[in-house]
Amino acid sequence: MNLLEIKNLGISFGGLRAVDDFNLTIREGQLYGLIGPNGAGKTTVFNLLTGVYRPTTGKIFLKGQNITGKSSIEINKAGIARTFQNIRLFKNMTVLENVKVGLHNRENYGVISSLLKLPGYRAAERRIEERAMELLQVFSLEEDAHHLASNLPYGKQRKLEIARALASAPTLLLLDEPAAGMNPQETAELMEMIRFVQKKFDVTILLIEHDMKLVLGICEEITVLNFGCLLAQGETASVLKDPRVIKAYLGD
Amino acid sequence: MQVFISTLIDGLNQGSVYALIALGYSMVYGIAKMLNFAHGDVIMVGAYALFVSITQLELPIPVTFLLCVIISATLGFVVEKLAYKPLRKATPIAVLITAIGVSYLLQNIALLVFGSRRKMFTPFLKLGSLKVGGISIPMISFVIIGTMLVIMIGLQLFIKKTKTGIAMLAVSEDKAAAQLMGININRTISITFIIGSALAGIAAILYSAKYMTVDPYTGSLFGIKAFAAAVFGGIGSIPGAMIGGILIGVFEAMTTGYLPGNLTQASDGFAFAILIIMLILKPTGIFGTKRIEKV
Amino acid sequence: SNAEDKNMIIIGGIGPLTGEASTYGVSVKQGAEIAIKEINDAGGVNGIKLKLYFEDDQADGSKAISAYETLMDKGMQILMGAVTSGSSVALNDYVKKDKILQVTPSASQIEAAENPTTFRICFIDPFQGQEMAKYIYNTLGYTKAAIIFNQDDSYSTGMKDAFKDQWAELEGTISAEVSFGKSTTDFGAQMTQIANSDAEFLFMPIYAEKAAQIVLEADKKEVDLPLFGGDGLDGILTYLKGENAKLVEGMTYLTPFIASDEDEAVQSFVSKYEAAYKEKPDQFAADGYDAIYVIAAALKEANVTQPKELDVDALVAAMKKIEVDGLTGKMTFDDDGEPNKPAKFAKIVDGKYVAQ
Amino acid sequence: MKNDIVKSEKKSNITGSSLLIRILVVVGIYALVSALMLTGNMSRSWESLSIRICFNVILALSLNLVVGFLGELSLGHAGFYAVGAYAGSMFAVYTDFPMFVRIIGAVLVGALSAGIAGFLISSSILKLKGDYLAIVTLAFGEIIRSFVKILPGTGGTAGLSGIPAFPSRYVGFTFAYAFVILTLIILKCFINSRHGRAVTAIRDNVISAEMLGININRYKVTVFVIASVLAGVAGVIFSFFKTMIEPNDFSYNLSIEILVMVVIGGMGNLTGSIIAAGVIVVVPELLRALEDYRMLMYAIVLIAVMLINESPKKAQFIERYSPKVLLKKLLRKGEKKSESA
Amino acid sequence: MLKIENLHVYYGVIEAIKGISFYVNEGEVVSLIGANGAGKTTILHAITGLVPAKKGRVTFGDVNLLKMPAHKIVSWGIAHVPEGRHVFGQLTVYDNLKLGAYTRKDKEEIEDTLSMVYKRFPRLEERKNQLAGTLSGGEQQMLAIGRALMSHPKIILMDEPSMGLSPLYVSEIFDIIKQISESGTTVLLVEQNAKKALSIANRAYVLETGRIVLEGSGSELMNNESVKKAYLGE
Ligand SMILES: Nc1ncnc2c1ncn2[C@@H]1O[C@H](COP(=O)(O)OP(=O)(O)OP(=O)(O)O)[C@@H](O)[C@H]1O
Ligand SMILES: Nc1ncnc2c1ncn2[C@@H]1O[C@H](COP(=O)(O)OP(=O)(O)OP(=O)(O)O)[C@@H](O)[C@H]1O
Ligand SMILES: [Mg+2]
Ligand SMILES: [Mg+2]
Repeated sequence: MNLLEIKNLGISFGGLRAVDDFNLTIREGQLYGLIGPNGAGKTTVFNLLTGVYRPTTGKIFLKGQNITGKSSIEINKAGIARTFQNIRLFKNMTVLENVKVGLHNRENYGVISSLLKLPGYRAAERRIEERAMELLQVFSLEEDAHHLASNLPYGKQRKLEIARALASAPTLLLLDEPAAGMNPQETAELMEMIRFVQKKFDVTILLIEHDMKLVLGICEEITVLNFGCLLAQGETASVLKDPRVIKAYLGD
Repeated sequence: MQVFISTLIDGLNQGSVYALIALGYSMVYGIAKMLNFAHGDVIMVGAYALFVSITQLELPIPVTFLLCVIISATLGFVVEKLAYKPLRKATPIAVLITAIGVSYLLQNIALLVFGSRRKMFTPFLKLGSLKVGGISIPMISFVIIGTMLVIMIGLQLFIKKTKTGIAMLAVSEDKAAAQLMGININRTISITFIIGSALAGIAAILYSAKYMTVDPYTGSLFGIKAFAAAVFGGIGSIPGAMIGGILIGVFEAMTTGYLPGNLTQASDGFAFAILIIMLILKPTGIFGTKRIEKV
Repeated sequence: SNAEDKNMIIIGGIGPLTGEASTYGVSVKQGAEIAIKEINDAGGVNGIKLKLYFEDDQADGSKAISAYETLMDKGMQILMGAVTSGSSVALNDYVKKDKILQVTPSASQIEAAENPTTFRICFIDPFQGQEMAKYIYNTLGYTKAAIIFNQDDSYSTGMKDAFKDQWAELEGTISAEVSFGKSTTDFGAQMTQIANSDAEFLFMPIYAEKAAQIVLEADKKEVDLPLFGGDGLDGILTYLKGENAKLVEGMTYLTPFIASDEDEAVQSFVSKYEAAYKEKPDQFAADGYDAIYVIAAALKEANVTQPKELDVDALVAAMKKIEVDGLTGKMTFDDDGEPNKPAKFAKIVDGKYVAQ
Repeated sequence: MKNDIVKSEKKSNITGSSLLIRILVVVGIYALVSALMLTGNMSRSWESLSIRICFNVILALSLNLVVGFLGELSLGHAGFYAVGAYAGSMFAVYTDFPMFVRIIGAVLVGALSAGIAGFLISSSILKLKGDYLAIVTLAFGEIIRSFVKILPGTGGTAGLSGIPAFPSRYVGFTFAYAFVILTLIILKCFINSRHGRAVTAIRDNVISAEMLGININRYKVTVFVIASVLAGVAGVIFSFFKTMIEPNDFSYNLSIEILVMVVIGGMGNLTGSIIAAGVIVVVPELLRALEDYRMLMYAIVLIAVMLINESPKKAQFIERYSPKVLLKKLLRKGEKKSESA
Repeated sequence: MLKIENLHVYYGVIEAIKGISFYVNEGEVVSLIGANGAGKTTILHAITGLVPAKKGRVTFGDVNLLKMPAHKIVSWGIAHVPEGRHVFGQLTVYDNLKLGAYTRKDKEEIEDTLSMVYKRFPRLEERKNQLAGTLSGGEQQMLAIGRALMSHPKIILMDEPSMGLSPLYVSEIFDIIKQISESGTTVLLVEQNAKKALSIANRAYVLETGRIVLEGSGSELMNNESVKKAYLGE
C-alpha cells in the first residue's frame, strides 16, 4: 500500500523555483533515499512535507489522506516526524526531557489533572519516563539522559534528534542528512541503527543523505533531485549508475 | 478641517521628537540587540549638561551644543564599558534589567545633584514660527524634522555601506564569526554606543530647545516611547523607527484632540490601543520583515 | 529610636523624596524642618523638643504603608503626612487602628481626612474647583470655559470634576476639555483644541511646572485667554523667567500662600528657606511648615508636659480649639478635620503675585 | 564518552525525602513568622513587609511562568494584577455579604476576571513574537490603567477606597502565605507535567516543538491565563492590604519591577523568584537609613547584582559553596563521624 | 609555522583538551581526525581564540597567539572555516564575502580574490544578492570556505569543510584544498571523511578524547590497522 504520495509538488522563493513538478510515491515499510546536489531542493521537499512551507502547486497524500497545506502540528498528528539538517534540539533541556517532549501526544491527560496531580497523571508520567528511557537505550544515550542536550557532541545530538522524532510515533520518519559530521565507523553504526529502528518501530523512512555508502547500504529505492526537478528515480544501485546522476551529482 | 490639519501637525511635531530619539535608540537596539532603557536618561543627562553650560557657565551656544553631544557620547561609552560589556554572554533580558538599573542610577544622581524641581531653560534658540493659512508652525519643528531626516539617511548609509557599518551588522548576528573575520567586537559595540549616545545628545539639544525644560525623570518617558517607536516601525529598521515615532506622535495628538468629553481622561490608553491594533494587523511592525529562518 | 528621642515628641513625615512626585515631598520636608528648628530653638513646646523623622514613599500607597510602619517602629507619636492623597488614603485604616493624631499638609482628596483623628492643612480639591467656578462666573461674568487637566493626578481630576459640576449648576458651558498624562511632553494638540474653541478663559487645575510648559505652548498657538487655577499654580513664576513671565500676566488662582507676600512671617520663612535650600519655597513647603506649627499649637493647647504620654483624644479636642496664624492663612479646624481658612485669590500683576 | 556537565535536579518526580524537606521549609517559615507575630516580637515594618513580600512573590512566580518558561517577554503583568485588584475589590466594596464571603468572593472574582483578560489578550496576540509581543503587553497594561480611570465604580483617578482590610496582620499574612503556597504547588505541578515540558520546548525551539505536534497557540494562551489568574489573586491580596487602590499603583514601572525580580532570581527558577521578590521588596526598606542616597544605592545594588549574577566566577563559587553542596558536605562529615564513633 | 605545545582547554570543570602538542609546517596540509567529541573543534577554537586555553602555548611564526584577542589573530594571516558554517544569515552572500576581507586594505587585490572565489564557487556568484541564511546547507558551506579565502590567509583552518556537501562537491572541495595548498597556503584540516583527508595530507594526527594517540604521514596512517578500523570504516 502507498504510504506517501506526492503529486506535482512545487514552490518558489522569489524568482527561484526551488522545487518543480515533483512526484514521489513511497510504499509502507520502505527505506527510501532522496539525494541530489547542494541546493537541489531536498530539504525544501521535507519542509513542504512537514508544513513549514506551503506548496504553490501540487498535493501531498499520507495514507490516502490529503495533508497539503496543513499545519506542522496536524501533519505530525497525521504521522510524520522529522529531523533537521541544522540540528534543532531543545538545548536547555536534558536529553531525557527532549525525548519526553516527543512523547507529548502519546499521553493525553489535561492541564487540570496535572494541576491536581490526579492518579492518572502519575501513571502517565511513569509511562512517559519508561518509554523515553527505552528510546534512549535504543540509541545508547541512556548514560547521557540527564545531560543538557546542547552539551552533547555532534554525533550524539543527531541520534537524539532521531530518538525524539521517533517518540512521537510516526508512520513516516524523515531524516535530513543523519550521517553528516560522522566518520565512516560511526556512519556504519548509524546504518545499523536505522535498519533496526525501521523494523522495531515499524516506520517507513525517507532520508536525505550525501554519504553514498549509507544510501547504497540501506535504501532500497532512491530519487534524485536536480535544480528542483526530478532527475532519476528507481532502484538504488541502478540509479546511481545513471550517467546523468553521475554527471550532476556523483562526479567520477 | 483646519482643526484636523492643525492637530495632525501637532502630532507630527510631537512625533518628530519621538522619532529623533527613536533613531539613536533603534541603532543601538538593532546592533547590540539590547533594549537600552537607559537611552532616555542619557538624553536627560545631556539636557542637564546643556542647562548648566548655558545658564551657569554661560558658554557660547555652539560650544554648549558640542559639549552636550560630547558628554552624552562619553556617558554612553562609559556605561557600555562598565555595565553592559561584562554581560556580553548574558541573555538580552539580563542586559535589559541592567539597563534599567543604569536608568535608575542616572535618575537618582540627577536627583541628588540638581534636585527634584524641574529646571527651565531660558530660550537659547529663538527661531520664531511660520504661518501657513492660519496655522502657525514653530521653526524649531522644521529643524527637528530636518535633523531627523539627515540622521536617518546618514545612519542608513553608514550601516549599509561602510565597512564599520557592515561589521556592526556582523557583530549583531554572530559574535564568534565576526571575530574570525578580524572584527574587534568590543570596539564595534563601543562605536555603536558612542554614535547612539551622540544622537541622544543631539536629541537633548533639540528637545531642550523645543520644550525648554528638564527634570530627573525626563528620560524615563523616552525609553518607553522610543522602544515603542522602534518596535512599531519594525525591529532593526532605521526608517521604521522614524516613521514609528512620528505615527505614535500622531496617534497621541489625535486621541488627545478628538476623544469626546469624559473619554479624554483615558487618551493615553486609546493611543496605545491604536498601536496594538496596528501591530495585530502587521505583527512585524511597519517596515519589519519576518526574520528569515531557514529550516 | 535612640536615647535622646525619649525626651522628645516624635513626629513622622511621609512623602515622596524620590520618584516623579519628589518635588512635593521634598518641599514639605524642607518646610517642616524649618518649623521644627524654629520651635526647638525657641525652647520647644512646653519645654519639650520635637523630632521629625521623614520617610520616602515614592508617592506609592503600599510603600507609604511600609514607611508608616517604619516610623511606628521608630516611635512615631504624631503623623505629619502623607504628602500625596493616594498615600494618605492608603494610611486611613492604619491611623484609625493606631489612633494617633494625623495632620496632612497637602493631601487634598476628600477621603484623605476621613479619620476622626486626621486633620488637613490644605484646601480640599472640590472646594477649590467650586470656588473658582463661582468666582469666574459670578464675579467675572465669563460663561464659556476651556479646561486642561492631568488625567493621572487625582488632585487635578478632583478639582476639575467639582469645577464642572459647579459650572453646570451655574449654567455655564464648556467649550473645550482636554487632558494630558504622566508621560505627556507636548501640549500642541491640547492647545489646538482650545485655540479653536470659543472659550473665554482657560481653567488649569494642575501644578505649576506643567502649567508653565502649557503656557509656553499656548503662546505658540496664540491662545490668549485669561488663565485660572487652584493652589497648584503657585510658584509658576519660578519656571517662567524674563519675557516668559509676561505670558502669565493676569493669571488668577486660589491659594493660601504667596511667597512674595509682604507679610513678615512669610518673608522670614522665605529667607530662611532660601538660605538653607538654595531655592524659593512653594506652597508645599508652606504647608509643611504650617503643619508643624499646627501640631505644636495642639500640643500646647492640650497642655502636654510629658513627651511620652500623648492623649490622642485630648489632642483631637485641642485641634478643634486652636487658631493658628500660618503662612497659608489664619486657620481653625472643624469637626471633620477640614481647615477653615480664607480662600485668597492671587493674581499675577507685573510679574509678581498679588493677593486679591 | 562521559560528559560531566549535568543539569542538576531536573528530575520530574520529586523524591520522597526532598518533598519532606520542602514541606518542612514551608511549614517552618510559617511557624516562625507566626510565632514572631503572635508574640509581638516582630517589628511593625516587618509585619507589613511580610505581606508585601507575599503578593510580590506571587507576581514574580506567575510572571516567571511567562518569561522564564514560555520565553516571552511580557511587560504588562501589572495589567492583569490591576484587573484582579479592581474586580476583586469592587466585589468586596459593593456587596454586603458577610466579611468571609466577601473576601473569598473577591479572590474568585479577581482571579476569574484576570483570567478572562489574560485569555482575551493572549489569544489576540498569538502572531506576535519577541519584542513585538513585549511592546503590546506593555501597551495593554497601560490601557488597563487608563481605562480604569473612566470606568464606573472604579473611583477614577482618585482611586477606590473603603476596601475591607484584613482583621489583623496575622490573618493577612496567613491568607497571603496560603496563596503563595498554592501558587507554588500549581506552578510546580504544571511545570513538571507534559504541559510544562511542552511550554519549555516552545521556548527552546518553536519549529521543533510544532513538528512534534505541540499546539503552540494553545499553550501560549494557557500560560497567559494561568499567569494572569495568579496575578489577579495577588491583586486582590494587595487591595486588602492597602485598602485603597488607584490607577497609578499599576503603571508599567511595576511590570518592570516584577520583571527585575524574575530575572534576578533566574529565569525558570521558582525558588529564585521567591528570594528575589523578597529581596527587591526588602532592600529599599533596609536602605532607609541612607535617606537621600537610598534609591541611588538601590540602583547600584541592582547593577552589581546583575553583574555578579552573570559573572563566570559566580558559577564557580556556586559550584563550591551552594547550600546543596554544603549540606552534602556536612552530611558526609556527619556520616564519617558517626562511622568513626 | 604553527606550533601547539601542551595545550589544555576546559569547559567549566571538564577538560576537553588534555595536553596536546603538534605542529604544522609552512606549505603543509595537516589533518586532524578523531571521533565525535574527541576535541578537534575545540583545538581550532583555541588556536583562533574563540575559547580560552587554560595552559600551553600556541605560536605562529614567532608570535604567541594565546595572549592575543581573537580579532587580531586573523590579521596575522590565519583564517578559520568554523564548524556549523556560521555565515551571517541576514547579510547577503556578497556582504559575507566582503567581511571575509575585513582586515585587508587593498581594494584591487580584494577584487581579485573575490573573482577567484567566484570562479571556484560559481553558485556564490549566482546568488551574490541572496541572504546567506536562505542558502541550502551545502551552499552555506561553500560560502564559509569562500569567506575564509577572502582574507588571503597564510594558513587556513578548516573544520569539516566537506560536511553536507554532495559527493561531487566533496571531491571538488578536496581539489580546492589541494589548490589552496599548492598556491602556498598552509592548511590545517579537521575531517570526518578520513580517507580523503589522509589522502591529501602531508601529515596527520589522530585524536581520542582530548589526546593525540597517533601521528604520522598521511599514507602511514592510511595503512595503520587501527585507523583503518576506527576511522576508515574498513
Ligand atoms: N526560505 C528561502 N528563501 C529563499 N531561498 C530559499 C529558501 N529556502 C531554500 N531556498 C533556496 O532553495 C534551494 C533549495 O534549498 P534546499 O535547502 O532545499 O537544498 P538542499 O537540496 O537541501 O541542499 P543541501 O544538500 O545543500 O542541503 C536553494 O538554492 C536555497 O538557496
Ligand atoms: N560549549 C561547551 N560546553 C561544554 N562542553 C563542550 C562545549 N563544547 C564542546 N564540549 C565538549 O568538549 C568535547 C570536545 O568537543 P569538540 O566539539 O571539540 O569535539 P569534535 O572532535 O570537534 O567533535 P565532532 O566531530 O562531533 O565535531 C566534547 O565532549 C563536547 O561535548
Ligand atoms: Mg538540505
Ligand atoms: Mg567538531
